[in-house]
Amino acid sequence: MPRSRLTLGAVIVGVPLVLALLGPLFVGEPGPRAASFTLGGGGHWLGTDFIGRDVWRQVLLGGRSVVLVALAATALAYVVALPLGLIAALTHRTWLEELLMRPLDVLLAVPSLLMILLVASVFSPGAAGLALLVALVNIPDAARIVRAAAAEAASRPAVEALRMQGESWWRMAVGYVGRSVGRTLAADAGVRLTGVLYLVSTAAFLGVGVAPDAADWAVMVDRNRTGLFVQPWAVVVPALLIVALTMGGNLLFDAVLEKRNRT
Amino acid sequence: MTAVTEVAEIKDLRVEIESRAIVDGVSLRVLPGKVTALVGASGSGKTTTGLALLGEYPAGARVSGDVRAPDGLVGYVPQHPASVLNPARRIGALLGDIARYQVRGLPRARRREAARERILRALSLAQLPDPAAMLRRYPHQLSGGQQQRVVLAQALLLGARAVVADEPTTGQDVLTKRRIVDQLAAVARQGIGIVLLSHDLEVVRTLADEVLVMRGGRVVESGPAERLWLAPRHPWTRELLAGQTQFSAGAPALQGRPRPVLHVRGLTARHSRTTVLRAPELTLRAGECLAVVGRSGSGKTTLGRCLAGLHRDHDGEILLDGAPLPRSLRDRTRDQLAAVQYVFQDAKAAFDEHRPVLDQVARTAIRLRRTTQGEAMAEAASTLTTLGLTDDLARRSPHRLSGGELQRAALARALLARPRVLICDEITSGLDSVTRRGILDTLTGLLRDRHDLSLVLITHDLDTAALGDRIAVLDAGELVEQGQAREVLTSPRHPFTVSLVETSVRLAAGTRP
Amino acid sequence: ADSSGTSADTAQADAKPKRGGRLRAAFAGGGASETLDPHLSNLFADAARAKALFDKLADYGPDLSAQPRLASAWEPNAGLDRWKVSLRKAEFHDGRPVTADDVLYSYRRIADPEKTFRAKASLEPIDLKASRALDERTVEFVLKRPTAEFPNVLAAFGAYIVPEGAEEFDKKPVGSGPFRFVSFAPGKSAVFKRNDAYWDGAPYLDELEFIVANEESARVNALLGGQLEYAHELNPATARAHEGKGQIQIVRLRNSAMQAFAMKTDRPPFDDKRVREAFFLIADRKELVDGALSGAGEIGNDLFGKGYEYYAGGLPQREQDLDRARKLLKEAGAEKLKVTLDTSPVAAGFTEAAAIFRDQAAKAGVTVEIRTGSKDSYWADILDSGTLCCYRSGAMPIESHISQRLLTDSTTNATHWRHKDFDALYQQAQSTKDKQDRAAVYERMQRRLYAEGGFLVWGFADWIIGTARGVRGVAEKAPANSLDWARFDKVWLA
Amino acid sequence: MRGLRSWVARRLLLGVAQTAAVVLLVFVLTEALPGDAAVALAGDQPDPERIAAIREAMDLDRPAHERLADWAAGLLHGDFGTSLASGRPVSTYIADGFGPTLLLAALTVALLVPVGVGLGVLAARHEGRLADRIVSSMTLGVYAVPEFAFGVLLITVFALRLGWLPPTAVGYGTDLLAHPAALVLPVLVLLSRPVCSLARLVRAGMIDALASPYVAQARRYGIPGARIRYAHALPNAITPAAQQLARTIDWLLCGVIVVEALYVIPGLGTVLMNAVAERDVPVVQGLAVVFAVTTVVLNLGADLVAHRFAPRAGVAA
Ligand SMILES: Nc1ncnc2c1ncn2[C@@H]1O[C@H](COP(=O)(O)OP(=O)(O)OP(=O)(O)O)[C@@H](O)[C@H]1O
Ligand SMILES: Nc1ncnc2c1ncn2[C@@H]1O[C@H](COP(=O)(O)OP(=O)(O)OP(=O)(O)O)[C@@H](O)[C@H]1O
Ligand SMILES: [Mg+2]
Ligand SMILES: [Mg+2]
Repeated sequence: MPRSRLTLGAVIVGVPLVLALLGPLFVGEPGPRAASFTLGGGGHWLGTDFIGRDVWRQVLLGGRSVVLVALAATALAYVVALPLGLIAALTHRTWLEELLMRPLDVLLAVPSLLMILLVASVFSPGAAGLALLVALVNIPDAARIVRAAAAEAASRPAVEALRMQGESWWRMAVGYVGRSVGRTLAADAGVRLTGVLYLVSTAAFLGVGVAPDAADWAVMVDRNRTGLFVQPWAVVVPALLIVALTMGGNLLFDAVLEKRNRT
Repeated sequence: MTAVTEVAEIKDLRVEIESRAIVDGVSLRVLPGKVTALVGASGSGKTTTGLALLGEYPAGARVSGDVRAPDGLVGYVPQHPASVLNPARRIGALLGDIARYQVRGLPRARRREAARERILRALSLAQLPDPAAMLRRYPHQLSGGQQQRVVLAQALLLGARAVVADEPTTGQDVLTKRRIVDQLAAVARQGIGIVLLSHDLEVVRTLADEVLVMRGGRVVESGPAERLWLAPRHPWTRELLAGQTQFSAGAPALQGRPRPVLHVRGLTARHSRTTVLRAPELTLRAGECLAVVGRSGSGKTTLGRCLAGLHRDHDGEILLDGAPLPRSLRDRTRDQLAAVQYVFQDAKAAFDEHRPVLDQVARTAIRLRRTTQGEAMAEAASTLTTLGLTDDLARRSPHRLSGGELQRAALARALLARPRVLICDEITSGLDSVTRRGILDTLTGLLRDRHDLSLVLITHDLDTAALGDRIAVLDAGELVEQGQAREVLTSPRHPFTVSLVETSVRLAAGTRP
Repeated sequence: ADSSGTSADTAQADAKPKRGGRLRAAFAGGGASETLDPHLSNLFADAARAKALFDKLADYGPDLSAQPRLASAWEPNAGLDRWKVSLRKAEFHDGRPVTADDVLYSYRRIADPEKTFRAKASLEPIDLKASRALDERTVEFVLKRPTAEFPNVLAAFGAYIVPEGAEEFDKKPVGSGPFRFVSFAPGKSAVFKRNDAYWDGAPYLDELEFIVANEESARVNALLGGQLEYAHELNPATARAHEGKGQIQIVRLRNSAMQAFAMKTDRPPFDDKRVREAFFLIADRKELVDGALSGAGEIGNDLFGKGYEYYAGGLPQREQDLDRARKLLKEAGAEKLKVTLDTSPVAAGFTEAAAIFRDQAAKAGVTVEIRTGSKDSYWADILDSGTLCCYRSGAMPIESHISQRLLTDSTTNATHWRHKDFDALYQQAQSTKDKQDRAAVYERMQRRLYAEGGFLVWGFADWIIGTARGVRGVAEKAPANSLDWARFDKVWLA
Repeated sequence: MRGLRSWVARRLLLGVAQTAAVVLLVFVLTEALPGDAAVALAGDQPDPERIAAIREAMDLDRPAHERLADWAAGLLHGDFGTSLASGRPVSTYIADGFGPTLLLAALTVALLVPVGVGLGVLAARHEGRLADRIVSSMTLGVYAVPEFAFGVLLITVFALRLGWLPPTAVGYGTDLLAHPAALVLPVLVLLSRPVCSLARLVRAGMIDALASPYVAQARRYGIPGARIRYAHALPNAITPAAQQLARTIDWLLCGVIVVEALYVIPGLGTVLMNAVAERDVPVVQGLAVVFAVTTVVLNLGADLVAHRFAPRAGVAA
C-alpha cells in the first residue's frame, strides 16, 4: 500500500519538480510580445499572460524560484521553530519557556501580511531576504505547534530514562520527542509549505522579493487573475502545478512516514 | 460431565512470529466461577495466550488452532496497566464510560447517581482508598499500584463473564494483594471465569482451581492446583515451586560500619501541594542493600525518584559522599548521574518504542562512561545475556518483548553505568520465581564483587526485602521504621510493620479463603 | 446637455428617458475615513458623490474645455485679470438661493491658509480679498495676473459651491446638486434621493446609492449578480470578457488617463536631449498599449491631452526606430546605458508597462532596471528622486497640465522641466485674449515638448465602466473627472 | 504546571507586556514606512508645500516619540485617539469593523470545528483506505488553491451561473445578519483552508492515538466507536490542532483581507489595509492593540486546552 502511494506521490510531485528544475534549460529566446490575455494561437499554445508573454514559457521559467524560495522559507522556519519548540517543551524552567515562547506571541499578534508589508517596505529585501521574512512570520506559528505536540512526549518516562543515561539534548529532542511527534509535524509542514508559497506570491504583489512580473508560478496565479475569464490557462496551469507540487510532496511524505512507522 | 459449559476455550493454539513459535500447542478451558491460572517463566507465553482469549495477537503473527473467545465483553487487566489508562482523562471519566452502559436501563434521572455509585463500589472493591478523591485524578497522578487497581476496578465494573488478569498483583503490597486476592475469589464466586496470568505462586495457589505451567510457549504440566502443589510431575514445575522462599535469610549484618554513600536529611516531597513523603533521616552505606517496603501509594517510588533526581519538587538534602546532589538530574554531572541510577517501575513506558533495546541499553555506557560504540554494544549484550536475555531478544524493539524481559533490559541499562547507588523500583515484580531468583542472585553477586555498589531495593514483597541488609518501612508517606533486616522482619516495632509481616506470613501459608 | 451624445444605447425603443428607480453604483473608495465634505474630495468616489450633491461654477466638457454650470456666463476685462461671473437661478436643498456670497464663502474656505483643501492650488490665481459680490447673482473675481483660461479655475477639481457658513458635511450636507442627502456610512455606502428642484432638470432616478467596493472583481461580480447597476473602473480583461455578451454593458471612456514615462530632464542621462529623443524612439507604443493596457486605449504621441482643446494633433505620430535610437545614444556617448525605472502597483498597468519597456530598451542596448516602490508614497517619491519613472495623469485641460507640471515654479514638476522661455510662452498664452492666437502659442509649446520634453507619453487608457443592461444615459465621451463622467442626473433605468 | 490560576494570571500580565511590545513594533514599522499620512493624502498631487501644510495640520511635525507617548497616555484612559485622515475617533473605526469580522469569524469557527475535526477523525479511522485517501488528497488539493481563486470559483458557480446565492454582500453594510444568504460564500471560502489544515493535524494525531493501548482497552470494553474516537482518542490528538485553531481564529479576527475585499464586507481587514495605505498611524495602532489582545487571549486559551488535554505535560525533572 505505501509503495503504491510512494509511486503516486513521486509521479505527482515529479511533474512540477522536473518542470521547475529543468524548465529553465529548455526555454528559447523570448518571442515577440503579443496582446495580453490571448487564448492560444500565434505559437502560444497556452496563450499569453497579463502583459502578452507566452504562458508556456513563463511556466517553464517560473518554477525554480517558487520551489527554491518556498522550500527555503519552510525549511528555515522549521530550522528555527523546531529547536525553539523542543527546548520549550523539554525545559522545566518556566522562565526559559516563557522567554522563548512569549516574544513569538508578539510576532504572532501582527497579522502576517501586515508584517510582510511593513518589514518589506522598510528594508526592501531581495529573494533571499524574502525567504527569510516569510520564514520569520511562520516561526511563531510553527514553534507553538511543535511545542504543543512535543510537550506530552517530553514528559514521558522514556525521556526521564534518557536523561538518566545522560543522553544529549539533541538525541532526546530529535531522536525521541521529535520522532514521536513526527506525523503531526509532517502534517503541519505540508500545509505550511503551501501557505508559504502563496505568502511569497502575495509579497511579490506587494513589491517584495520577486519582481511583480517575474516568471514565478505563484506570482503568475496572482497577477493573471484579472484575466481569469478571458485566459484561464495563465492561472490554471501554474495553480495546478503548485497543487501538484504540494499534494505530491505531502503524499510522498505521508508514505515515507508510514513506511518508517511500520518497521 | 457436569452441566457447566465453558465460557471460553483454546485448543491447540500456536502463535508464530517470524517462523518462531512463541506459543505452541496450548489448550485451555475457562469455566464459569473457576480460576484458571497460567504460570511460567518470564517470556514463556502467558501474556500471548491471555491475549488470544481476547482475540488479539501480536502484529504479523501467524495463528493456528481453535480459539473460542467468550461471547460478550471480557475484562482485561494488562501487565502494564499504565498504558491502558488514557492520560487525558480523569479516573472518573474512564470508569464513567463503562458505568454508563450498565445503567442504561434505569430512568434517565437516576442514571447519573447509579453510575457514580457503581464506580465508587468498583473502586473500593479494587481496594483503592478514598475512591471519591480518586475520581478527580489523572492517571499520572497515581502510584503504580494504584493505576493497576484502577484497571482492575474497570474490569470489575464491566461485569463481564470472563476476566483475563495479567499479573494483577505485581505492584501491590502484601496487605493490598491479599484483599485483591479475596476480591478475585469473590468475583469467581459470582460465576465469572477468571484467567490469571501470574508468576506469583502464592496468589496462584490461593486462587487457582486449575493451573497450567508454561515454558517456552508450551504447557509442560497442568492440573488442579492442589495436585500440582502436592505432587508436581514435571521437573520444571518443581523448580518453579521451589523458587518460593520465606523471607528466611536476611543477609548477615555488614562488618564494621562502612562510610555512608548516600545520606538523606529532612526530605519532604510534594505532588503539587500535597506532601506525599517525609523522610527525616536515611543513610545508605557502601556495599549495603537497603530495602524500602511499604504499601502501594506510600511514597516508595517518590523516594526513589527524589534520590535519582527525577522528582524535583522536594525539600531537604541528598548528599553523595558528603557533597550535596543537585535536586534535578539535569544539573547533575555525568559522574553524578552514573553514580546514582534508577530502574523504572514501569519498564515499558521507560523505553523508546522505536529503537532496539540493545542500542538503548548500550547508550548508557557511551554517554556516562565514554566508551566506544563497539565496546558499549558488547558490554550491553553480555550484561543482557547474564540477565537471561538472548541476543535475538535484545535486538528487538521494546514492544516485542514480554513484560519480564523488558524489566530485565531496564536493569541492564542502569547497570551499564556502573552505578555506586542503584535504585531498583519493583524490578522483580514482573518476574517468575525462577527468574526472580536469578536476578536477585545477580544483584547480590554484584554487591559482593563490587564493593562500591550500594542497592536501594524498592519492593512490596517482603521476600525480596529480606535480601536487604537493612529495611526502611514507609507508611502513607512517613518513614515509620528502619533497621537491620533481620530485626525488622522478626521483631517489627511499628504497628504497621507488624501487620505487614503478619499478612505476609499468612498469605504465604496458603490458607484458602 | 442631452444633445451631447449621452445615450449609451442606440436602441430606439429605449430612447425616451423614464423616471423612477434606484441605481446602485460601486466605486473603489477610501475606507472608513471617507467624508462628504466636497472640498476634501480626493478619490473618484468622493468626486462622484460630491458631484451628486453639489455643483461647481463650471465643469469640463468632453474636450476638457470649461462649460458653464452654476455660472451662466463669464466676462473678462481687457487685461484678462478681472472676471465678472453671473450665476444662474438655482437653489440649495434647503430652499435658499445660490448667491454670490455662497460662492465667495466656498472659495475662501477652500483657500483657507490653515487648511489643506485640494483645490487650494487651483484657486491660487484669484485674489479673494479683492474679489467681491457685485449683486446677489454676480461675482467679480480679481486675479493676481492675467489668466485667459480662468474658466478652468472655476471648473477645478473640488471647487464646489457650498452654502455660506457650512462646515459640517457628514451629518446632513446641503448642496445645490441634482440629489439630496439621505444617509451616509463612511467606507460603505451613501444614499441620495432626487432633487426635484434641480436647476438643470430633475434627475430621472428616484434614488442613488454609492457603494464602496475596492476589489475590481467584487464590483464585476456584484454587477453580474444584479446587486449593482453601475460599476466604476473595470479591468480591460474584464471588459473583454463581458463586452458584447449581453449580460452587462461596457462603456469605455476614451482618452481618460495619460500613460507615460517621465524622464528627469535636469540630471544624467536625461539632461541630454538626444538621450530623451532616443527613449522616445525606443518605445513601441502599440506593444505597450496591447500589453500593459490589454489593448484598452490608444497610443500616445509624447504629448498630453489627445483630443482635448488645443491639442497639437498635427504632429506626426512617433514610431519605434531602434537604429536611430542607438545612433542618438552613441552620439550622446551613452552606449551601454543603464537606467533605473521606478514603478509601483499604484496604478493599473504600471508594473506591466515597466516590464515591457525594459524588454524594448534591451533591444536598443539600454539596460533598464526596474525598481518597485511603495504604492502609498509613490507620487511623492518620484517627484524628486530617480531619473525615470512610470507616470500617469487623469484628464485635465492642457493648460492645467502645463501650469501644474511644466513651469519653473510648478509644484509637481516630475520631469524637472524648467525653462524660462517656456514659462514666458505660457504667460503669453494666458494673456492672449483671442482663442485662435492662444491656440498657436500652445502649439509652439507642444512642439517643443514633442521634440525634447521629459514625458514619453505612450498611451491613453480607456476608463472602463460596466452597467446593468437596463441602464441608459451613461455618457460615452466623457473622460474621467469631466462633467459627464459619473453623472447620474441624466441616467435612467429602462 | 502548578497553580493554574497563578499561571493564568502571570500569562495575562505577560500579555500586557506583549501588547505593549506589539504596539511599539507596529508603531516603529509604520513610522519607518516610506511616506506618511500627509504624503498618502496628497496622492498624485504631491505638492511639497501642501504636504508640509497637511503635516502641520496633522501634528505630524512633532517628534514620533511624543506622538506615541500622547497616544499611549490616552490609551490608559481608554481613548484610542483620533484618526489622522478623518479626525473621527479610532474607536468608531474598530467598532464598525468588528461587527462583520466577528460575525464571519463566529460562523466560520462554528462550522470549522465540527467539519475539520470530523474529516480528520474520519480519515484517521480509515487510515490508508479509500476514505482517507479521498479526505487527505482533497484537503491538500483544496489547501493549495489560493483563496481568491476559490472565492471567484464559488461566485461564478453558485452566484452567477446557478443564481442560488448573492455574489457579494455589496450594499448590505454592516447589517449582514439580515442577509444570511450573502454570508454563505464568504464563510465557505474562509473555511476552505483552515478546514484542511485542521483536518490534517487532527488526522495525524488521531492515527497515533487510535493505535494506543488505551484505545484498544476502550474497544475491548465495548465503548461505542464514536465515543472512543471523540472522547478517548481525540483529546490526545487535539493539542496541536488547538494551537492551529487559535491561529485560525486569530487570523479570522485580525482581518481576512482577501475575503472582505472579494465579497465587499467592511470588516477589520479592510479597515487595517486602508489605514496602512493612508498611514493613519493612530488607527493602525488602535488595531494593533485589538489584535494583540486577541492573540494573547487566544494563545492563552490554546495553552489551557493543551494543559487540559495533556495533563501530564509538565516535565517532572
Ligand atoms: N503526579 C501526582 N500528583 C498527585 N499525586 C501523586 C502524583 N503521583 C503520585 N501521587 C500520589 O503520591 C503517593 C505516593 O506515590 P508513589 O508513586 O511514590 O507510591 P509507591 O509507594 O511507589 O506506590 P506503588 O507501590 O503503588 O508504586 C500516592 O498516594 C499517589 O497517589
Ligand atoms: N510482538 C512480538 N513480536 C515478537 N516476539 C514477541 C512479541 N510479543 C512477545 N514476543 C515474545 O514472545 C514471548 C512470549 O511473550 P509473552 O509476553 O507472552 O510472555 P509472558 O509469559 O507474558 O512473559 P512475562 O512474564 O515476562 O510477561 C517472549 O519471548 C517475547 O519476547
Ligand atoms: Mg506477560
Ligand atoms: Mg511505585
